[in-house]
Amino acid sequence: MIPSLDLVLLFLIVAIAIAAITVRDLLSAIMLLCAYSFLMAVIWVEMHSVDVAFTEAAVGAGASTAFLIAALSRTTRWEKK
Amino acid sequence: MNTKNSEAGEGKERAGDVIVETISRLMVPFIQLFALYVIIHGAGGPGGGFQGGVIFGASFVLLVIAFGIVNAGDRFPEGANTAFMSLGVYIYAGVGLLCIIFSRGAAQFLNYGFIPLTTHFEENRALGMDLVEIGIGITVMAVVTSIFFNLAWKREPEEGGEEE
Amino acid sequence: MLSPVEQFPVLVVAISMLSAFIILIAGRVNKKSCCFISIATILLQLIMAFFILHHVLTKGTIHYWLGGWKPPWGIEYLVDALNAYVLVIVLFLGLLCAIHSKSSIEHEVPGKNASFFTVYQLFITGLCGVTVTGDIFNMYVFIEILSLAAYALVASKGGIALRAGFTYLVMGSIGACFFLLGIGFLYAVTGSLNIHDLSLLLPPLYGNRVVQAAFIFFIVGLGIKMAIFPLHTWLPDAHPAAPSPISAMLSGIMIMVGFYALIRVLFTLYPFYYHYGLILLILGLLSMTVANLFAFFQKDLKRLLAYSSIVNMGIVATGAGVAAYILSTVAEPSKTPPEAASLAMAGALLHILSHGIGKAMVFLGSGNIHYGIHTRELAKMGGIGRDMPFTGYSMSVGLLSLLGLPPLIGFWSKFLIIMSVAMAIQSVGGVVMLTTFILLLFNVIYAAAYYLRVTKVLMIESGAVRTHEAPFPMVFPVVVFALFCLIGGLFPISLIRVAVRASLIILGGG
Amino acid sequence: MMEWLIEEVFAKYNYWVSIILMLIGFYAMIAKGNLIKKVIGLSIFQTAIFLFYISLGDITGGTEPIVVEGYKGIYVNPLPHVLILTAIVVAVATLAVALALVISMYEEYGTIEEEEIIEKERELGV
Amino acid sequence: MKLISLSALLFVIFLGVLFIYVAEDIPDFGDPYSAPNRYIKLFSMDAAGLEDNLNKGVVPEVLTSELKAIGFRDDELPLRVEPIKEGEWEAIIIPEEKEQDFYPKEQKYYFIKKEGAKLDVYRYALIKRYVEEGHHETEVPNMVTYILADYRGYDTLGETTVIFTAGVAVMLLLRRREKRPE
Repeated sequence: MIPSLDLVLLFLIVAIAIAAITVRDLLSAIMLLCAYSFLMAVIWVEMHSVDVAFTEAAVGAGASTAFLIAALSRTTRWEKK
Repeated sequence: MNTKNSEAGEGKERAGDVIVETISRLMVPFIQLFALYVIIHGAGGPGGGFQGGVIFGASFVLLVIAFGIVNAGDRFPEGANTAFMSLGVYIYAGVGLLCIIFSRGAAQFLNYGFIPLTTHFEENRALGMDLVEIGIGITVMAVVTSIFFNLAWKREPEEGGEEE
Repeated sequence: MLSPVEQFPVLVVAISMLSAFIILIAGRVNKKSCCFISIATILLQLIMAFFILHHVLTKGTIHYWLGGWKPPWGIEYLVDALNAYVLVIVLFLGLLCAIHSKSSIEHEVPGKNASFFTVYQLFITGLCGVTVTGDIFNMYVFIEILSLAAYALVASKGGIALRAGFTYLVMGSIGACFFLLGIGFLYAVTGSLNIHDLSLLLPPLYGNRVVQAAFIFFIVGLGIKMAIFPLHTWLPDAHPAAPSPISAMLSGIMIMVGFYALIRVLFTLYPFYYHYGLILLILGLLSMTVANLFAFFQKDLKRLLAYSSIVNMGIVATGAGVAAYILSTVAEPSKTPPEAASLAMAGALLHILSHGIGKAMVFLGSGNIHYGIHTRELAKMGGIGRDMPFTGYSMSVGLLSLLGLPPLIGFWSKFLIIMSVAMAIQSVGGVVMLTTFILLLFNVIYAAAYYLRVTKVLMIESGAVRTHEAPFPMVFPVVVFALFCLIGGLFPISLIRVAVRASLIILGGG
Repeated sequence: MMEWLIEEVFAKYNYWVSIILMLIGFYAMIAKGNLIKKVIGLSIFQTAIFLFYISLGDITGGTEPIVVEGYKGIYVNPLPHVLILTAIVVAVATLAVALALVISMYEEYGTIEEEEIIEKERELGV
Repeated sequence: MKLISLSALLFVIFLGVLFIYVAEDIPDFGDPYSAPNRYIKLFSMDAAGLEDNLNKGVVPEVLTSELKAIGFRDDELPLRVEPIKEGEWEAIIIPEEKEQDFYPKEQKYYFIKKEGAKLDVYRYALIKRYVEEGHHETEVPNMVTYILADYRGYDTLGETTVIFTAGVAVMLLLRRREKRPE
């Protein structure tokens, strides 16, 4: 792995995770989760685990997001405070 | 599927967008081809049954997004979906049981070497693995599609009850 | 050449899986066939499990290498007396609850025959898988199968069950994640996943902080699954909300399988100087006392029984804790554990059986009552035993067995644990054993109060709406359980012998 | 202190990031009242554990675990990858069941806030 | 709401303290010699008089008895030793008769290294066989695939069952049938 690139990605991922749980618009939260998964996949490619990265990109960023949005379309979009 | 619209998921009223529909109609076969490639190529490179299955399922999700869930759901009958769901795992567990049967009880479950596909023990293993990957692919494809349809589609009570 | 019986451990799981997939398709063709396939499969599995138990007791442990790979590399099924014993209980309860589901599902979860029985069969698959496996990651996978099935089954009734199911899902997922993290920590320092292999590689690393943290994660993770005191909060909601055969399975055996996984992991991987004996003992006594206090004031029958499950979980954990505590005080580990330790463990294992049968029966009985008068409130059940004689008398037998009345099976397990504590007071001494003894006695007597109250309401008081006996498939399991309580209580020697064999295995003397 | 920072924090930054993510997810699972947020927290928690596993298997200077004839160097450890593939599937399965529960709850109570659901249950008298 | 946030924060702090406590002993990431990536140390023994035997390929009595005392099964005891280079040896086990046909006839299992006057005995991690022998045993180049589908195939069967369970569970939860049979 390349430490500097790794560090940047990891900082980004922590920021995205915090944003995903604090933002009140659930659709944004889901999209942030999608970005989180995708960045995680990038980190894993960097750690030479191509298969897991492939799976995470297909499942975490693809299927899970689709499921979450499908669920959102049948419930409500805004989190109440 | 439009999340702002509280009645999303019905999709009947929405006029189809020509560009979206045409492009997705064009794209779906390629996505499916790529999914098959990923399943088959899992032995030699990154990929495998699970990833391929998810991509295959994603192609149906694309259909749903483009055509609205009712139209897409009609093209993908529930019965076939259920059958596919089970079929994949049958292939997997069946291959495992075949190993016991073919070796007359000498071998263990999932010991693919005993399936008499070729003469070489090791090649049998490789082929057994391919079979298994196909099984995983089929199951995952069917399950992802089925979960997505069930989550996204609000069925009318009478309609939903008939199938089971 | 493997003997046919040696193939059985994997077949028990594989047949169950295949049958689950058949049920889903068969349900589309004919809805009635689902439960028959399920019952037939579980019966077949039960017969296999008896063969396995017989083989294990006469010929010794079964090692089965999946895929033909030798243990550290592949996955191994390791079936000894303990596994086989738990497996038989799982399938016995599973069979009778499946028979009960045949009628009660029509009543409680209408119109979902196929998917219900599929998930039920997968639930049984998960239970069997956890029970027979010898690989720690494989155990995680099967725990997930069984938990996912359990979440869905709990919530299948709709309404209030949904939130209970969701709470259960969140807590259960935290537990599973902690378990996974514990496995990861162990893997980080040893590079192995087989439980037996880990037990060989771990001893030089016992001072390592990673191993200690893994220990904490195992206790917390599996503690959530088995609902021990501070982690029990999901249980009083989830168990009453589920359909009654599922409550019976969850209360009767699922938390006990969590307990089985915990003792399998802890007693094999960690030495006794970790003092988890004391931890288990404290947790067990706490959950017993606290849950008893709650249980006494419940007005809802199923909720009362759910709290009583936590009480019994506490008794089992106390038994295991006493065994581990005694072993940790022994100066030199010898080949055979002290008698008191093996008796305490045997008592805990026998309690798995007696509590499983008693609790499953009472839950099924409460399902019958709900079928009759559509209520779960204790106050409206006065004298229901007169209208539903089979259910009423069987439930009384079950309640008395849970209470620990002498000729019934529940007596022997409690007796073994209390006797072993008394023996430990003599041999080990100390204030811990004395406190344990007092608290145990107090709890047993205190629990008797509300069991007797329920029995009194069911059989003696009056005030219930007139009704009639539930259909045959719902009465049959209850009566069989009651008969088993009686027979097992009158001839307990062989059962105790099996439990002692199993306890010797887990304590390292077998 | 400085030494500890250099030895334990900077040398193992993967471990620390995965722990921070785990704690974020764990917090969201317990503290957030919104059910979808709980599910998101669960996802973050699980993925953080996966990151921990994958970091375990990484080897500096290793390559992807795909056999190339004649390659003499080292490959990274493929076993954690396999375990994580299985765990990812478990994660998505849990997610699907959780979402199904959330949807049925919305249809039952008309809200996905846990407090409101509890309140409505109390109104119904259970 | 406040209370639950506070208690969640407490849990998180507790967990964080636990992780900080652990950090010291976590193996370094990227280390090719760590336990999961290469080998784990079992014990060390006196080197005196053993080196010649090891160089000749004879298994010393002490080694076998020590391994037995740890609890290794009989088929995990070394039968031969091979020197790699000065001060490093590999001990090899030979599996039992019954699987002679289909498995590698020999397997590198223990690693012995000289450290001063002591001999350190290590056991190779699982990865040794997966990486070195797996390709010959299964004829598939992708390591993840052959471990997933063959060595740990049963996990994968479980995994497929998990996703199947999820599918059926979603069906069970979301397909309501309104009309009751009564």
